[in-house]
Amino acid sequence: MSDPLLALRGIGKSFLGVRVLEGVDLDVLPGEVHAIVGENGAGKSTLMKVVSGVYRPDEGAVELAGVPRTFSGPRDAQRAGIGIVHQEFNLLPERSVAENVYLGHEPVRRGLVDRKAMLVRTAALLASIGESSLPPGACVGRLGVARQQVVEIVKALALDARLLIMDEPTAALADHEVEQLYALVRRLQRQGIGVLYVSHRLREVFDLAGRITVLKDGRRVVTVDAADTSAGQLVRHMVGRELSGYYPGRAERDDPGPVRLVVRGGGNRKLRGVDLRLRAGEVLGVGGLRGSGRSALARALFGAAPFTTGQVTVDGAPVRLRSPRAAMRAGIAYVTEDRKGEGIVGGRSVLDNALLAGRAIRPAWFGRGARTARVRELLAAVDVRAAGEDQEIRFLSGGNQQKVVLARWLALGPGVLLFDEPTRGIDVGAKSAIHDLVRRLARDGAAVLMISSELPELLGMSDRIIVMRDGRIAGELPAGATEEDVLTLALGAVPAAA
Amino acid sequence: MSTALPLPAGRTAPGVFVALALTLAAGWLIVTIDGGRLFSQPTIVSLLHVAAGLGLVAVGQTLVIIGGSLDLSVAYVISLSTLVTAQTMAGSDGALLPAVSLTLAVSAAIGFLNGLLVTKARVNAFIATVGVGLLLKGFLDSGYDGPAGETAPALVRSLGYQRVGPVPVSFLLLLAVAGAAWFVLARTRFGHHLIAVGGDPEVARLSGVRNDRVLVTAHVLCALCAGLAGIYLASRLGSGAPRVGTEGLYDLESVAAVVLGGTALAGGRGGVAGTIGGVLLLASIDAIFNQLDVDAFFKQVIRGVIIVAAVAVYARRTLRKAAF
Amino acid sequence: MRSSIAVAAIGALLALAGCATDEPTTAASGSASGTPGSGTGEQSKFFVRAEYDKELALLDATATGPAGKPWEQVLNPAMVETAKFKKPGPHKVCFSNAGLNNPWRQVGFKAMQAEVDTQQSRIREFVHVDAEGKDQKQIADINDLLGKGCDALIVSPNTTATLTPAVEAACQKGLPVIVFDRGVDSACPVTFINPIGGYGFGHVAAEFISQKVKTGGKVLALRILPGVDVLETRWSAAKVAFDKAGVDVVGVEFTDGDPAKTKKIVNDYIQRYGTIDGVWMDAGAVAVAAAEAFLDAGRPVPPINGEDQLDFLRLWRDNKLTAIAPTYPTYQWRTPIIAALRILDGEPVSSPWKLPQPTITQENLEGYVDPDMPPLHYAMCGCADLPGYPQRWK
Amino acid sequence: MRIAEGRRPPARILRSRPGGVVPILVILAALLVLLTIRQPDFLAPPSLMSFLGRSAPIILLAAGQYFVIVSGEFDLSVGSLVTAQVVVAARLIDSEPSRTWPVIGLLLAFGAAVGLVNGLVTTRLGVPSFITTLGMFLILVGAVYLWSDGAPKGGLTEEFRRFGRRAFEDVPLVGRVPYALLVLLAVAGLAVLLTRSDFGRNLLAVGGNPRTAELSGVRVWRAKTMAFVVSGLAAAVAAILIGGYSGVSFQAGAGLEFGAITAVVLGGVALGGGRGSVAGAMLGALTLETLFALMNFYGVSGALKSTAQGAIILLAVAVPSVRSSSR
Repeated sequence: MSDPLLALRGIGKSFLGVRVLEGVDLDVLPGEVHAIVGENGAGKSTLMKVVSGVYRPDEGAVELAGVPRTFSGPRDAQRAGIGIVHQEFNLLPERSVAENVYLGHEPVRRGLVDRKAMLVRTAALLASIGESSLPPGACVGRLGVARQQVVEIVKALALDARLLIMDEPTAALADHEVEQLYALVRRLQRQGIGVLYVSHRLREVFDLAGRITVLKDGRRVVTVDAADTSAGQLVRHMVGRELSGYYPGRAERDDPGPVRLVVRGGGNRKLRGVDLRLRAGEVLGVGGLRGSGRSALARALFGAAPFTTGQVTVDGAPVRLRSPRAAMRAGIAYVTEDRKGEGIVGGRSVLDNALLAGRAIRPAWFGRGARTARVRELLAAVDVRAAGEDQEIRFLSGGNQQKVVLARWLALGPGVLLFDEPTRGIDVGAKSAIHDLVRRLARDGAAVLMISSELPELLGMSDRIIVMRDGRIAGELPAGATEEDVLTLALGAVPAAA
Repeated sequence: MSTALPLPAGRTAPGVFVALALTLAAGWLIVTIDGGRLFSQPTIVSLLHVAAGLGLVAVGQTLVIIGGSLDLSVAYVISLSTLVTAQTMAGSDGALLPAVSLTLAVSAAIGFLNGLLVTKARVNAFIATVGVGLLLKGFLDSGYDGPAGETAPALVRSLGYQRVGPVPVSFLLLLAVAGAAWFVLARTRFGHHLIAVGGDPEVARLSGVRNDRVLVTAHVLCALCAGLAGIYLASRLGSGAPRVGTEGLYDLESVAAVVLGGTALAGGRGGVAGTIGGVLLLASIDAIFNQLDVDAFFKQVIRGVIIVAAVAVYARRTLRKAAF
Repeated sequence: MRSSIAVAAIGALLALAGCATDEPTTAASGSASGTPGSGTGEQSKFFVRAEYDKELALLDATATGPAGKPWEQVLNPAMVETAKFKKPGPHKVCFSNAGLNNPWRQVGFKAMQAEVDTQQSRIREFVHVDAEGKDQKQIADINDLLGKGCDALIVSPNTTATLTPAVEAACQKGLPVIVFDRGVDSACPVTFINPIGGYGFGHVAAEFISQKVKTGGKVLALRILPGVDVLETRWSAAKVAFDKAGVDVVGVEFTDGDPAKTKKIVNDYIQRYGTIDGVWMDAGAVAVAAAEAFLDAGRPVPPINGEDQLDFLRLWRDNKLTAIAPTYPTYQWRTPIIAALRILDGEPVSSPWKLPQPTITQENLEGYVDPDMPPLHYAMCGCADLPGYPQRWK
Repeated sequence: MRIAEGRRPPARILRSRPGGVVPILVILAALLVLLTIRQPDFLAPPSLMSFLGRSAPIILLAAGQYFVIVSGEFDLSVGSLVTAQVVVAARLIDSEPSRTWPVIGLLLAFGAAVGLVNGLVTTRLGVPSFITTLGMFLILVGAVYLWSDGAPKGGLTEEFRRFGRRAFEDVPLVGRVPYALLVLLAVAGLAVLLTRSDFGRNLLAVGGNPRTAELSGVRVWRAKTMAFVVSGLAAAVAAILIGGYSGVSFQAGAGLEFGAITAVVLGGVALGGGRGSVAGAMLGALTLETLFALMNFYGVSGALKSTAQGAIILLAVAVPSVRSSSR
């Protein structure tokens, strides 16, 4: 066995007296994919930031190839051969691929940026990972998400990274894109690059990783060989208990509620000929690749990017969903996939965030006390955990933020709930709490539409599944469909191609 | 995934030059009908002189705005620079180099202070530079009761009044400075980093860019440009003038010229070429209205409308681009 | 620094290439000699003893010229020959104006336009360029006007020192240049027209207040802006008077011409010193506000000076103030047109052309209060005989 | 909801919360102590009352500006709006007492209309508000000079002026209560009420994250436009008080926009939006006015005042931000 590329020895870190990391040991071998899993708040992100030089550890040492190093900043860590692929892409949409790849370490000739070299080298890097179709001069803002991810990875490779940190790299990818990423990671592995892979998705972890380290409350619980463990065991390590079942039960079959929402011939710039019926009490899953029109469907139903053709009726009455307000008035609520960007107001309190929609849609001078009381009840009902209702929401974990968002919508008593990736970036424990809530809402008579890129979630939660492709509904699947069924519809071809 | 052909990162010359051409054409027509001449040599010389003064400041302002910052202290830096220049020269050609160096050093120091306040002390650029402007204002108000010093005759002769055909030397200086700034943005690491910091400071930081250093440098360069503008004005005026910067509204006008040129106030997008277009557009409007003897107040109204309208047009374009 | 070398290099290169230049050959001159003051702070560098003495002497001089037309009168005339400028009319007269950004300049400019109207037969075109208070623009404006075939150029400089080179460049083109209001540091214009000037204004007001205030009395000096030459001159003359009279100038404050700020300052001074025995101001713009500050505080208005703006004159009359209003008459705007035509006729004109500068006192106050004109109109506009009066000024 | 253990920064008391009014209160108290040392009767009722009365306009402007800034925008046009209002009022009233009330109504409508245009251009045309309101500044100044031929015409009536100039006399305990102070208290009360209303809360959300607000049913463009309208209305009320206090002048509103923005920032409101309180903004304005009075009482040379002002602003803004980011 070769010497480790990276070794962490007893890393400890505190913020304002709160211990975030304590005595973490870890090593990564050349060509190894080492996965790190743990609930949100377990300290994964902080640990990654310590490795990539953003934070300096209070205790312990970071050793690279056996030499202890102290990084003065991200730049220093990069120079030492540590690359990081961020969960939220760190790219400048206005700049070209090459400019993004070489940002911070532009090749220089006689003191000036050598643009030609930059383009040539970027092209070479892209070719080396089998992405030579991507022009290095292209403007990053006009690339799709998957290709932006490629740029992000190339950016790390351009630094001759020996160690690559990947923080939730698949968060924004659809399933077939994840396959491409796997191929890429394996290629890197063969080049002897060590990968620190952080993910919530256990399937990926088992697909890729050689070893897995579980963090909990800032400490390392265990490091195991992937081959010697199971998902159930990992989850037990992460949450300290074994989750009985991933998904709550489905609606009773013989109890189909009345039709709540009907779309006929719905279309806009991203959608064509959408016909849809959504019943009270059911969870309708929406599958498909990213960009297939899943989110566009939810946004059209919520009036954020409205249908331009077709008719929509809610509870039998025709409605025009021209704006979120119109949709809200029709009893439709939307839990966005981009929680930080458009789900919460980070600097406002938990209570303000929960009251937001009610205040917007039914502004009032009187009776506000009753409304606030109702929202407080809902916050309790969804089991938000915070230091207090005055705490700024940005200090909450993703799962708790999502619960606040849910409370906001429940305060309006919506009949139709649209969930777009409701559990993205949420740790395992909170995830099943959200699942329970979704199911409970359906049971209480709400019509639920749920988009998910995670096939087990989609299959586990849905009473029916529609699959989107190229802006159309490619087909509908009953409960009990398989992952293969979904992929077949989503890709529009026999899945063997993947 | 998007199947659209990835286009190269856009660096097209902004529409301000189209507006400039249209303005000049329409202006020429109206002035000719009115019985005047827009493109007579003295008019062009005057136009280019006005453009040179504003342009020097605006080029510097472009740099800080691209970096996502702002400098509202430039008007006072200009006034101070004319005084430092003229007083150090005291009418002697021998003191030319020391005076110019001293002026630039003083300007750079102020830019450095602005930069430190914005980066290290994390004061919003608006407040920081207004505050520094107030500091300078107090110094100018208490220290000077009128024009002071005398610019070296050699500088007055060369930078102030010399021209090549209809083009004043000062305008050539502006072109040189603008060219240098363009070069810096396009071809130096600093330039690339500055655009990155303006586009997304977090991305820049995590890519290993030393944001603070970059922004401080941008502020120093901006103040240096304002200092150059001060030297030019000293060469034009023959002495230092403690109110020339504020009278000329160089703070707000330079920001207006920059945004007219298509540089986004939020940073990360834009360029020096557009700024020169914006400066020329403002100067042309000035010249045309001068020829027509239009009321200065009416001109101000028109100016306000043009600035807002131009930015609205840019905003429409980006909105359309961003839609879906 | 690199750029400075570049500047020098470009300059040298062009000098070698022998290109065209607009630069005047005669260098500007004229630095001020100061006299130290006391109690009121250091004397301004704008204070020139000889000028001061001359202006004070002019206050007592009698004017020559048509009676009742002070804009055509001259104090201590010193005629110069202008035969070389003689030209057949009608003429094109051009005017580079420092700005129109305050009521004084507005009232004056209207008088000038009206004067042009009365001379319609002799002036074929009147070109006006407004520099909007910017030195840099005025220099460019003058340069621009030189290419327009003007027969005479009138300049009202924004700043004396900084406009001198541009005016000299204009003189060299051979056309008659007439400067008024503020001067330039050059003898090249055919004549320089203005009333007695800042020393006279500041002196008259300060003398009045010093007389009314006992020795050791507390005087507050309110000034508009620092660094404006006319206003600096007024203040430097006032300093001399106050120092001589031994009054205690408790504060020198800048108001920015903002009446609200003025009232606040005066209020705080009243509170701080209990009483203020006199208020001197370098311009009339905020005189009303200063007086109101006393009225609002329920105190008598101390001896105060203003200018010939009607709002102050009305307040003075209605509240029976102890006041004086030295003036800087707006009728001087008529004179440059008259002078330009005389010069183009080859008639001799006085250089400098010193206009009388009347002072409004308790005795002649009634003659100047006009209930029909707007509050910020200047009584000394000399415009009652001009076409369009009074509508044009309303 | 459960109040959770751990996971929160514990030393909350030590961290003066960003957007809180504590720092500005400390500065204000310090200035008042310095002032009373020099002028012991400054805090006596008659002097204090008149000080508060004359400070009312800038406090009102700061309150108006607060709404715009907290929604994530700027309003640079308020100063020119005040000037325009005063000049327009004088010309329309033209010393005719019966026109006072109609003209006051008109001024309020004018202020709201300018705010509306600012808001619509900013939100509907996507022009950054810095540019929109800078353009509006140029347009208003130009237009008002153009309309009045460069010299204000007409005159204000005593009826109009009393709001800014006169006071209730012989009030027990305090003596004299300026009308301006009453107007201030009324408007300040309204402003506080407005920030606590659903509109005010949503405005904070708009400034904090406009996309979230939009997707929660807040009409962001409308909320921001309303904020500009509020600022325009505040400018109208301020103009009525300033016109009353000091009469007609082109200088009536000069520089007030910077004063108001500075005051708001001093009061702990974040430029960029989403944070701060209207009380802080108004305290910021009061602090600024106290600073000016302090300099008058200490006899700081007229010319050096701006230096002192600049230094104090920079210190007041820089010190807390350096402290809070010391991690």
